[in-house]
Amino acid sequence: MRRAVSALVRKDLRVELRTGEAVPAMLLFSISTFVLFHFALDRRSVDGQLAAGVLWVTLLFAAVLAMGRLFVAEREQGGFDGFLMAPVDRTALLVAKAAVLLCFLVAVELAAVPAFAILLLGPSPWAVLPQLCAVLALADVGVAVVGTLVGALGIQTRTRELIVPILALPLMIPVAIAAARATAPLLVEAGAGGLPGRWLAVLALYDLVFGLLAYAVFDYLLDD
Amino acid sequence: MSGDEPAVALRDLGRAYGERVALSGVTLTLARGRTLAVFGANGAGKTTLLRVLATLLRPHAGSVSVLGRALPGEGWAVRGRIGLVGHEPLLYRDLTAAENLRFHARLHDVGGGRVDELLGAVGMARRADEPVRALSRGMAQRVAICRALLHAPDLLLLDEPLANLDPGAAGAVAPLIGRDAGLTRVLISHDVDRGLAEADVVLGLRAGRPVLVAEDAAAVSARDVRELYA
Amino acid sequence: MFARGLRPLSAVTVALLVGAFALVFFYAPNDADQGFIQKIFYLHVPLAIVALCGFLAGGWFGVRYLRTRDRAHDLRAYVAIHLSLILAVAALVTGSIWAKAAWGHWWVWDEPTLVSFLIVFLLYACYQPLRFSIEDPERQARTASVFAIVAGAFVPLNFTAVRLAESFSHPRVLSATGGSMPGDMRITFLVALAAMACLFMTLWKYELTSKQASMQLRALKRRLAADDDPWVPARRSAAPQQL
Amino acid sequence: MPALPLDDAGPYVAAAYLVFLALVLIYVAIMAGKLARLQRELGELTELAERRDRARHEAADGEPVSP
Repeated sequence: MRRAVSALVRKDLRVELRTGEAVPAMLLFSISTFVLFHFALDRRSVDGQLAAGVLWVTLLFAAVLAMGRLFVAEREQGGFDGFLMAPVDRTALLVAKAAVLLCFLVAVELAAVPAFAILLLGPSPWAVLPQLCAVLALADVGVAVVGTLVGALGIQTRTRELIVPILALPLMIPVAIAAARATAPLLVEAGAGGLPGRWLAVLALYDLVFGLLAYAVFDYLLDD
Repeated sequence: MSGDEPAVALRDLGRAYGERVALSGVTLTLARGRTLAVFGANGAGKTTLLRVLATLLRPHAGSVSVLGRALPGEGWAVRGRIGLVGHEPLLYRDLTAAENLRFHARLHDVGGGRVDELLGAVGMARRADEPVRALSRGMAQRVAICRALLHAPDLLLLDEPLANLDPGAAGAVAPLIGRDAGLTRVLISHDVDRGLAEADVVLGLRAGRPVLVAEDAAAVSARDVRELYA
Repeated sequence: MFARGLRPLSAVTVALLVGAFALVFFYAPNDADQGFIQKIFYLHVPLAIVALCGFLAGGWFGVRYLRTRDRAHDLRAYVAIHLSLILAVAALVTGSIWAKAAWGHWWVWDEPTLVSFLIVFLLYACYQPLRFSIEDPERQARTASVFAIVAGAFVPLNFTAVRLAESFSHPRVLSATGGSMPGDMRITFLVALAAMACLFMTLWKYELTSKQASMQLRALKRRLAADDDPWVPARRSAAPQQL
Repeated sequence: MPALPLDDAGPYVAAAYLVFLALVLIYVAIMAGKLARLQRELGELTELAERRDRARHEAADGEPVSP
C-alpha cells in the first residue's frame, strides 16, 4: 500500500512539476479573484468576517479547478487500466490522489495567502499565523478528500467541467461555514480574537466523515 | 492451485453495454503455454473479451476463470499476473519511457534493473529518457510491450501488438512476445496468416457470437477466417 | 413486481390526505403566536421531512445496488430521489410563502433548517445531470449510487454545520417544529406527516411500475423487431433504461 | 411577532396549499403523457405482431404443395 501510494504521488508530482498544469493556474485564479473582489466590493482593505469570506471563497473556488484535472491523465492516458491490473489495493489511488490534491492546495496557499495579505487584508496576519495554519490545514484535508471523490465522480461523466463544480460547491458549504467562521476572529482590525475551537471541531468532524465515506465508496468508482 | 489447470476457461461468457450485447455465449478453454488467436471484424467483441480477461470489465453472464481463479470475485488474485498490450499504450505522455516503466515496476514490486534490461531488448535504450509524447507510435508501442512484460506475467493479452511496428522492431519484440517466448497468450490480430501461424486455439467472433471455435489451429484454413470479415 | 399493494395503498393515501386537510382546517386550533398562517406548517414540514427521508432512502438503495448489482435497486434509488426533488421544490416554495406571510420576506437566512434544506436540495439537484452525462448504463448506476451514498451522509453533517452557524448568532425564531405543541396540533401534524409519507410511497410505487412497464415494452419491441434492425439505441436518459 | 389576521393570512395559506395541489396535478399530467406513449408503443407492437402473422400465413399459402 505504502509503495503504491508513494509511486502514484511521485508520478503525479513529477508530471505537475514538468507541465505546471494545476498549481500555477490555481494561483493565478486566486490572485485574479482577489483583484476582482477589490473592485466588486470597492474596498481598499477588508477585515474580520468579510476578509475570511473573501479568502475562503477564493481558495475553495481555486480548489475546484484542481479537482476537475485530478483524474484526467488516468482516464485519457490509460492510468486507470494500468493501476487496476497491478496487485495493489485500490484505496491506494484514493490516498495518493487526496495527498496530491493536498500538496497542490498547500502550494497554492503558500503564495495566495501572502498575496491576500498584501493586496486586500487590513490587519497584519503574521501574529496569528499558527492559528491560521491550523485552520488551513484542517480545511485542506477535508477539501482534498471531497475533491478526490468529486473528481472521481466527475471523470465518469462526459461533462466533467460542469459536473465537478456543481457537485463540489454544495459539498464544501460546511467547510466554507466552519473555515470562514474560524478565520474571522483572527483577522479583525481591533486585534486578533481567540481561535474558536468549535469550528475546528466541525472541520475535524467533516474530515473524518468524508475520509471514512471516501474509503468506503471509492473502490466502486473504479469498478467497470 | 495445480499447474495443469487451464490458463483461461470460459463458459457462456456474456457482456453487454446497456442494451447492446458485445459478447454472448463464448465458451472455450486455453491450456497453459498455448496461444489463442481471436479474429473478427471491428466491433465484433474482441477488445471486450480482452478487457474481461484483464479483469478490467465485469462479465455479465456465464463463468470466467483466469489462471485458475474465477472472475470477477477473485480478480484480486490474478492482478499482477496478467500483461496487457492494448490499443492504447497505457503510458503517461509527460513522463519518459523509463519513468513510466519504473512507475509500473514499483506498482508491481519489480526491481528497476528489469526496466533497463527490457528497454535494451526492444531497442529503446537510447530513447529511454525522452517523454512518451515525443516518441512515435511504434516506439510507444515498444515501450508498452515492455510495460506488459515487466512483471513476467503468466498470461499475456495482446491486441494487435505489431501494429505500428516496422519490420526491424517487430523482429526485436518477437523473442519477447512471440511463440518462442513460451508464454500463454491471447492474441487479437487482423493479419490472418500471421495470426494463424502463431495460434494453437482459434476463436472467430461475429457481432459478439463465437462463430468459429477450433481447439486445433492447424485444422482452420485462412479462408474460414477471412469469411468473418465478409 | 412493483405494483403489488398499489391499490390499497392509494386508497389509504386518499383517506389520510383528505383526513389530514380536514383536521388542519376544521380541528386544529389557530396558533397563539402566528394565527391562521401557521396552517402552512402542516404542509411545509411534512413535505420537507418526507423529501429528506426520500433522499436518505436513495442512499440506502445505492448501498443495496453496490452490494447486489441488482438494477432494480438503482431504479428504486432513482425514483426515490426524483420524487424527493419534486417534494423539495414544494417544500421550498411553501416555506418561502410562509416566510413572506410571517416575516415579510420571501427568504430568511436565520432559519437554519430551511437553509440546510436549500443546500441539500442544491446538492441533490445535481443527481439528474450527473446521471444524464453518463451513457454506459452500468457506470451510470454505479456512479449514481456512489453519489447517493455520499449525499446521504452529507445531509446530517450539513444540518449540524448550518445549525451551529446560525443558532449562536440569532435566537431561534420558530419553535413550533419542536416538541412543545399542544395535543390537537400534534395529532394534526402527525396525520399530515403520515398522509405525506403515504403519498410518497404511492407515487414511488406508481412511477416504479410505470418505468418497469415501459422497460418491458422496449424489451418486447426489441425481440419482435430483431430480424429487421438488430438494435435501436435507447434515447439518452437520466433514468435507468433496463432492469 | 404579531399574528396576522385571517384576511391577510388566508391568501398565503391558500397559495401554499395550491402550490402543493398544482405539483400533484402536474405530476398526474406527466404520468398521463407517459401512459399515452406507452399505449402508442403498444399499438405499434400489436400492428407489428399482426403483420408478422399475416406474412406467415401468406408464406404458408404460397408454398408449393408437394405431391
